[in-house]
Amino acid sequence: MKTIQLQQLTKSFGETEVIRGIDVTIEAGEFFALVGPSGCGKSTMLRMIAGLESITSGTLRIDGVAANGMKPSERHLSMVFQNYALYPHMTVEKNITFGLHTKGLTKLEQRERCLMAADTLGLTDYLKRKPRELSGGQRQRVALARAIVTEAPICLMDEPLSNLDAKLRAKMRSEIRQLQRKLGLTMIYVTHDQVEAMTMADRIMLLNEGEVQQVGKPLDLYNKPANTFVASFIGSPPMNLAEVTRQEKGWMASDGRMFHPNAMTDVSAATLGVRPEQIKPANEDVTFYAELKNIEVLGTETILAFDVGGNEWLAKWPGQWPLNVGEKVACYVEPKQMSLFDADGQRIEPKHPKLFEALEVFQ
Amino acid sequence: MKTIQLQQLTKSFGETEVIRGIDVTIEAGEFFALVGPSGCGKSTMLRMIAGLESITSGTLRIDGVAANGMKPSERHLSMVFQNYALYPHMTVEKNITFGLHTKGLTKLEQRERCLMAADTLGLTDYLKRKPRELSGGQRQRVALARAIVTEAPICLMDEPLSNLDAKLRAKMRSEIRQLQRKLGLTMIYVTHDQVEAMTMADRIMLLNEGEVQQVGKPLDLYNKPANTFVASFIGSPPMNLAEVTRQEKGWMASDGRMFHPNAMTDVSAATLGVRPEQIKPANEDVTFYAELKNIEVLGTETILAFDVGGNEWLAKWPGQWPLNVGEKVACYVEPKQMSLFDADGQRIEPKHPKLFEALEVFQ
Amino acid sequence: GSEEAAPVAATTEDGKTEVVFWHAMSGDLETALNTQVDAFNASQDDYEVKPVFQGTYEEALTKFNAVAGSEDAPAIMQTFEVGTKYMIDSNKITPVQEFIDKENFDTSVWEENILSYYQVDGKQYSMPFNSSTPVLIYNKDAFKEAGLDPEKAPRTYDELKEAAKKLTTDDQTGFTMLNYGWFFEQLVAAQGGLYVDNDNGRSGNPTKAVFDGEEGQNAFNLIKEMYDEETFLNVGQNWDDMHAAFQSGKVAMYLDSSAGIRTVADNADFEIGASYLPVPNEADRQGVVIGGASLWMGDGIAEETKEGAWEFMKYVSSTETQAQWHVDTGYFAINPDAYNEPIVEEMWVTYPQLKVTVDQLSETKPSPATQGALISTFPQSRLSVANAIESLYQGVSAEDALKRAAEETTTTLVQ
Amino acid sequence: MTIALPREKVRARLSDAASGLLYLSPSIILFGVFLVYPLLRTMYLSFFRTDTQGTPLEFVGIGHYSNLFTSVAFWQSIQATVGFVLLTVPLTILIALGLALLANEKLKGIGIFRTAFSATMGMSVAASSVIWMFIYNPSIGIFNRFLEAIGASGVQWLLDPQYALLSVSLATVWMNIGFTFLILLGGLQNIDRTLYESADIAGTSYWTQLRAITIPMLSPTLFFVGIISLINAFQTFGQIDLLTKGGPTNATNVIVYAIYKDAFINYNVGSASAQAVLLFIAVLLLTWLQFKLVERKVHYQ
Amino acid sequence: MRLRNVGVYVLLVLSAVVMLFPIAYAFSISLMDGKEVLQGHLLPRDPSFENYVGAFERIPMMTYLVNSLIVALLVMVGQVVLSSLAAFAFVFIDFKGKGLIFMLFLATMMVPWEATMVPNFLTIQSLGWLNTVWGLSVPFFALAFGTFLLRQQFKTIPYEMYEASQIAGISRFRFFWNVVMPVSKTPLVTLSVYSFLTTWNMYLWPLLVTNTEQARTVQIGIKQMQSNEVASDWGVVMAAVILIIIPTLLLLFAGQKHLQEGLTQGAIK
Ligand SMILES: Nc1ncnc2c1ncn2[C@@H]1O[C@H](COP(=O)(O)OP(=O)(O)OP(=O)(O)O)[C@@H](O)[C@H]1O
Ligand SMILES: Nc1ncnc2c1ncn2[C@@H]1O[C@H](COP(=O)(O)OP(=O)(O)OP(=O)(O)O)[C@@H](O)[C@H]1O
Ligand SMILES: [Mg+2]
Ligand SMILES: [Mg+2]
Repeated sequence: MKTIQLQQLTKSFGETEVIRGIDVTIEAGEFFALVGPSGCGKSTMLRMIAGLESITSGTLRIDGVAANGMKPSERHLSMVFQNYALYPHMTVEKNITFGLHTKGLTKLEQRERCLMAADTLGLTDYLKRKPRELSGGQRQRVALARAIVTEAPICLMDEPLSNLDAKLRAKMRSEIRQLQRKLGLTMIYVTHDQVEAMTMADRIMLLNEGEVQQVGKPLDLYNKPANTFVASFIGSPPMNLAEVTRQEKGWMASDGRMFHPNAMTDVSAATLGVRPEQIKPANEDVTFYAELKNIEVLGTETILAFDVGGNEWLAKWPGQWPLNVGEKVACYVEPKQMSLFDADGQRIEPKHPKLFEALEVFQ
Repeated sequence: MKTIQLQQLTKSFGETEVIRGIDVTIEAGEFFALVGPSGCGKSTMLRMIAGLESITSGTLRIDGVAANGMKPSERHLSMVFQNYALYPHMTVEKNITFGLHTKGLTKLEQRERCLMAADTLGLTDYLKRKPRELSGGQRQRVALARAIVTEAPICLMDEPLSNLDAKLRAKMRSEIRQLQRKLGLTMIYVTHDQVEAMTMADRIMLLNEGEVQQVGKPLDLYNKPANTFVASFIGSPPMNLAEVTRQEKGWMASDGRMFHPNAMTDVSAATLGVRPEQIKPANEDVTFYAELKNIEVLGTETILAFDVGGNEWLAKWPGQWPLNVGEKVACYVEPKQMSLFDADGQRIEPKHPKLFEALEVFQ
Repeated sequence: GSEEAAPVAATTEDGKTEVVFWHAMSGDLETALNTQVDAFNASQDDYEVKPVFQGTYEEALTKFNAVAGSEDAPAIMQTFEVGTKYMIDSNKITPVQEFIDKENFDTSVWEENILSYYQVDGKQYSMPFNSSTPVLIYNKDAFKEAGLDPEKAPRTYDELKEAAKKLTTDDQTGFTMLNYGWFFEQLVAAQGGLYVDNDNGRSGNPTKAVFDGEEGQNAFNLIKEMYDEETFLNVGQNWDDMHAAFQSGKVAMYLDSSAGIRTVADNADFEIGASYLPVPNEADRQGVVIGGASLWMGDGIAEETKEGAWEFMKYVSSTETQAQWHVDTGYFAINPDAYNEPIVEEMWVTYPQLKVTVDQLSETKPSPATQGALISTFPQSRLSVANAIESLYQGVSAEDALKRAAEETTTTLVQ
Repeated sequence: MTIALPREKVRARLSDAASGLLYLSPSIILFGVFLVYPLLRTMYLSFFRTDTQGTPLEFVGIGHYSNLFTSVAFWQSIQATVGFVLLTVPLTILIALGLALLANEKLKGIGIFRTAFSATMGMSVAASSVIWMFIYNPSIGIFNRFLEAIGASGVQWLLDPQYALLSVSLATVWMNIGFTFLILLGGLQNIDRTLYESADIAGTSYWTQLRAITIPMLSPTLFFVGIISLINAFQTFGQIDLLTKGGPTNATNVIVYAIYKDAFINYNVGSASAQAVLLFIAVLLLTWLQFKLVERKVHYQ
Repeated sequence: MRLRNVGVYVLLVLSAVVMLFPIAYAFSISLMDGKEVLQGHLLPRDPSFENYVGAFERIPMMTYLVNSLIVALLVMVGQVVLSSLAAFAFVFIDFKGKGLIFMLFLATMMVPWEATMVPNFLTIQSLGWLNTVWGLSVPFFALAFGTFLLRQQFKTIPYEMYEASQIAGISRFRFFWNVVMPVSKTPLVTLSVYSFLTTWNMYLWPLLVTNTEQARTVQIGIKQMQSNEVASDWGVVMAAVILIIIPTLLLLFAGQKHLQEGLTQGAIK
């Protein structure tokens, strides 16, 4: 069980700075997810922790010890690479067990661990194959198995499930999570899949262009996005945003629609945010009427699109709704579920946080 | 606009048969998604259509013409490779435009198309870079851009969005869909992401171990899975299943729970299936009580796990529910929403299909 | 090419007839050669001799063989002495005798000993050009140190052995001889021994190697005995290695070509002496065989070109040219009058050793033995002899080694 | 069930074959003129007795061949050849591999070392041999100077049959290292870095990585270098000619040198041709064997 | 980590010293006069560049250098083009008998050079190419070694790149020229260096097919400075050796720069 501390870590490739001063402590045994848009520096940060990429400035501490100069092997970690990095000339089995001898395992133990991992990952039939005879997902699973068998106290995974189908992915998610708990691994997990981050992580760090946007529990990021970037990044579809100005009776969007969010503030102009799943079909109270611009009926829910203050807003209604484009629908949003952001995009905390929290858990 | 016909197509690698007689016609201008578990043969099938993998037996017709012996270039298609296959020595721009001259485009037109695609895919800043200076997702986008610019009438994509974050992915989804519609492309799209398949495809084909499981509209696969494999593959979490035997009053699971599905059949033993989102918190009618084994509160919904007939069942309730493990909850499932499968796993159609269909659209 | 059309002589821009001259002279020798050619070209207006280096004698011969008879063939071809028979047999050359006869040229001005090598049945085939003989070179300083008279070099095998013994110390060996067939041939000829039968192949095609007779045995025994007594140093087959051994004081006496003396004298930081080739005590000294190379005239070339070649040959054999040649290279003058030229005399003051070589040659008694053997497979025979000498160092008896070399040579003769 | 319309397939095949041959044709034509034709001529000559000019005189059938097989010298030269090949090929590859591994490190100024290690490639055999002749010179050569300095007695490097082959081999190894090094370095640089990163994280030692990753990934290059070195070793000529001339007592008389001597010194063109043909067949067989036995173990990406 | 680097440097320096020693030795000798050479000193007492002047004086060194340069460049281009065309066919085009033809290609490497020399000379002579750069270069354009080298390297190019270009309808030749060649920079540079140097170092063939100083190359020059029978002027010979390896060393250094980057890395996922 190891903690990992990043202190003002930066990284530049030549001129371009891709990591810009990251400060965070990853607790021992924590499942820490790293999310962010493509190219924001996730892989780079992981590679710096692994010791594969030099650190431009700042200090990396593993268990309190400065580790900037440590060799990768001295850091006692395992890693799943985004491009798998399988040994093309070794069989799957050899790929998985390669390096285990350094842990002092006998051939028999190595084989046992390998078989167990292969079983977990559904690779038992492929142990004798070479990577090039495998499908994309199978390759990814081999890479995963390779990290699992080492049982190193720190585990770094770079989008380890991106090529798996939903079913296998769900299974792998819980397998990884269980394993991580059982072994008490400190896990840093890069993913672009929010469900993954949300369901698996103890904490999530959201990066953008090499800068930390928010670090926190999954629900914090979801419910209390620190800024509009987080708001629009987390959640699928993302939070709907609209510029609003303060009026006497509430906040008005550019098209005249009025909103009454539950936040008291002095600013006169702000950005209003509402999650698509928080826009409900109105029963009694109607927050606004909207003309349907588009409608997508998924198996379990329906996505409605309409226009608010010049922005396309989406609503997510459970069930399959037989509505037509052009129809007018009545929508309701609970005031407490609206977020407000100031001109810099920073969240404006509601004046009565206590109350808010109490209301947070709703049906 | 081209149709693609697969007639009894098979493919073997040495001894192992990985595609086992596929028969399907992909209509001109159709968006056809190919899904299935990892290693089921999706990429292989795509590569056969592209002419990159020889056809072991069967006939492939493009626009009615047998195409087995055609060169890839004669098939007039574009393709996004699962591993990108970028040219490492060319800049992103060159990667995208390379080959366009064969379409008789001038340098200027090439550049225009490239800029447009780059803009769509957020690559404008990277046009001068080489692939190795890009992140995983950026590379994938380059591969995508390369296929888009050719505007070939048939487009094959192998998991083109797997490395993108949710936001970008959502954006790309609609971009690809719009482009496909605008150009009237015949698109064959391999994905392991059901949401992608569900939202984008006109029709979906579900493969398993080289065999077709079901071909149909997305909602058909969701609502009327042809067999238990489809049932448990489509949907996340997948359909809950339990062995049931016919009793006088209904169908009984091994733990004695009774179900009353809306299907009339002569078989005495069957498999019952219920989608997690179709298990609802009971208001009046209670289908069954369940002791909570586990609970996961996601941002927008809560996943509950309990035991039915020895299987772990999951339920998906909208909202965030403050429940504890061990608590007993009352669940309700509409009878029409239960599916029944015979001993071979094949769907048993309800006796009154008319009625069922009418009820299909529900709130 | 067609036989009918008479070959046309190539001409230079200013209308001179071009006479291509292939040679194997490299290093300082090439410089000396070019000087002579330039002088010739400047001396008349009809011909322009173009010297072209063609690698070693072997390489040049290979190429000559490929082009002989064609228009790419040179007008003048320099070939080493052992290629004589090969050139004659090739039928692609014009014997210079033709021109001697035509002009009634008086050949008596030329050194007979040198000419005779290239005469067969009284016919002069080629024009001797660079000729050298072996001499004994010794380190006078080392002689003094060993208590020997530096002015009295050993002349017989016994004296040689004796001196070598005295000269041999921890880091100096008494004597060496390059493992090169030529030296062996010379040691045999010096005793009047023949190399092959039929008068060294001059009275008929040779059928048998006879160098394993008494004379050859003497030479082999000498080497063997001295080697076993460790007064003989094995320097292998490389001239430069041999020179290095002498110059660095590793060896006190050795056999060298007369052509090499100057450079050795220039580069040694001790005094060097030169003497005649040693002979066995009881033997009657016959002299040495002329070595080096001669100039051949091509065939199938235009008559004018041949004329040019002949003119050049005459030019290089003239007294002054030869004197210069001797001074520049250490090769013999084929025209003995040259030695009376002032530049030669001057030279002999600086390099008294050179005079020794000339004396040795002029004292040589003409006979089939000193005329040298005429066999077409001479190079191969030399290899056999070199192998035999090497096997001596490996403990094979002198008799067996020599016999095998002779047998091998005989085999090639009958083939 | 139609597997494919035969017409199309045949057309496709034909066009493939045609374009394949098109790409190969410049090479094929030049090989035909400058290698195959001379080789056929050599084969032809090997059945004849020729005059010293190399003109065939008399058909002797396999006479030259049977003579060779009974000739001591021929077997000696085979022995020398085999010895030379065994001494030079493995040593060259091993040393060059070691140097390539060293030079593959990412360090400051590594380009200088790379140039230094490949320097011998820039030297002609003639130039190198001249230098080695100096080094081996028993009187003034640096080796013996050194031996004398430490009180040992000098060695006749090139004149003692015991050492001659070894000495020539050593010089040859030096001459060939540069080239082998360059090829191996190129091979090393093509190995995907992430493989090592992954192994670094696993904590495997340098040697394990060398054995388990580098060598297998380098195997196509090693295979190539092996074949080329073997062929080159069989055809070594220059340094033999300059350093030992096949001596002492034929200890270094490798077959190519024997051929040279037979053809250009002894004017025994028939026998030389026969030896050339035998050499050709032997090397061909060996290479074919390598392809059969070794290439299977080679890993192509 | 740092300790390891020190170790590596020590090994590097040691190896470099051993590898370069003979060359340094030659350089040292080139600075000595004739007497000193034969006394077996390691370093010159009184270094002078006299010998270099001598080397230029003795033979038309400049002409030879230029000729060598032209011929070497010509052969280099010829070999690289022909070899890569052939290797491309062997790797990326499927046709019957490919394996056999490849073996035949390889077989050409086993033909002893001595056996082909004289017939080839006659061929060149009948073509009228004596004393021309064509005679010096054309017979070497086809190179089995180069074909083999490039075949090995082309085989490591991810096949998907070829597939992608096929789908895009890019012609074979364009793929060859725009993808295979640039991606294979490393082996191409290696081959170019090899071609250049081996041609630069040729001796016997240029000697055979040239008859005039205007057409000759540097190696003949070296040979011209050594002599048998008479002791060679070693200082001058070594000076010439050093002179002709300077261009080749420079070339190697320049080639290194190109070889520095591993180019196929990151090609695909
Ligand atoms: N070697 C390099 N040279 C220059 N820029 C680089 C290099 N490697 C990465 N980058 C840039 O650094 C940024 C961060 O890259 P990184 O691979 O860490 O992104 P990522 O967050 O992992 O993205 P993805 O989710 O797409 O994999 C990207 O913009 C990328 O283009
Ligand atoms: N060259 C090959 N030799 C042997 N088997 C192969 C080869 N290529 C693929 N296979 C096997 O064929 C099956 C289908 O592979 P394919 O790549 O089509 O899977 P996929 O459906 O694309 O999977 P994924 O979603 O993981 O990419 C897999 O089981 C794979 O192991
Ligand atoms: Mg990444
Ligand atoms: Mg796939």
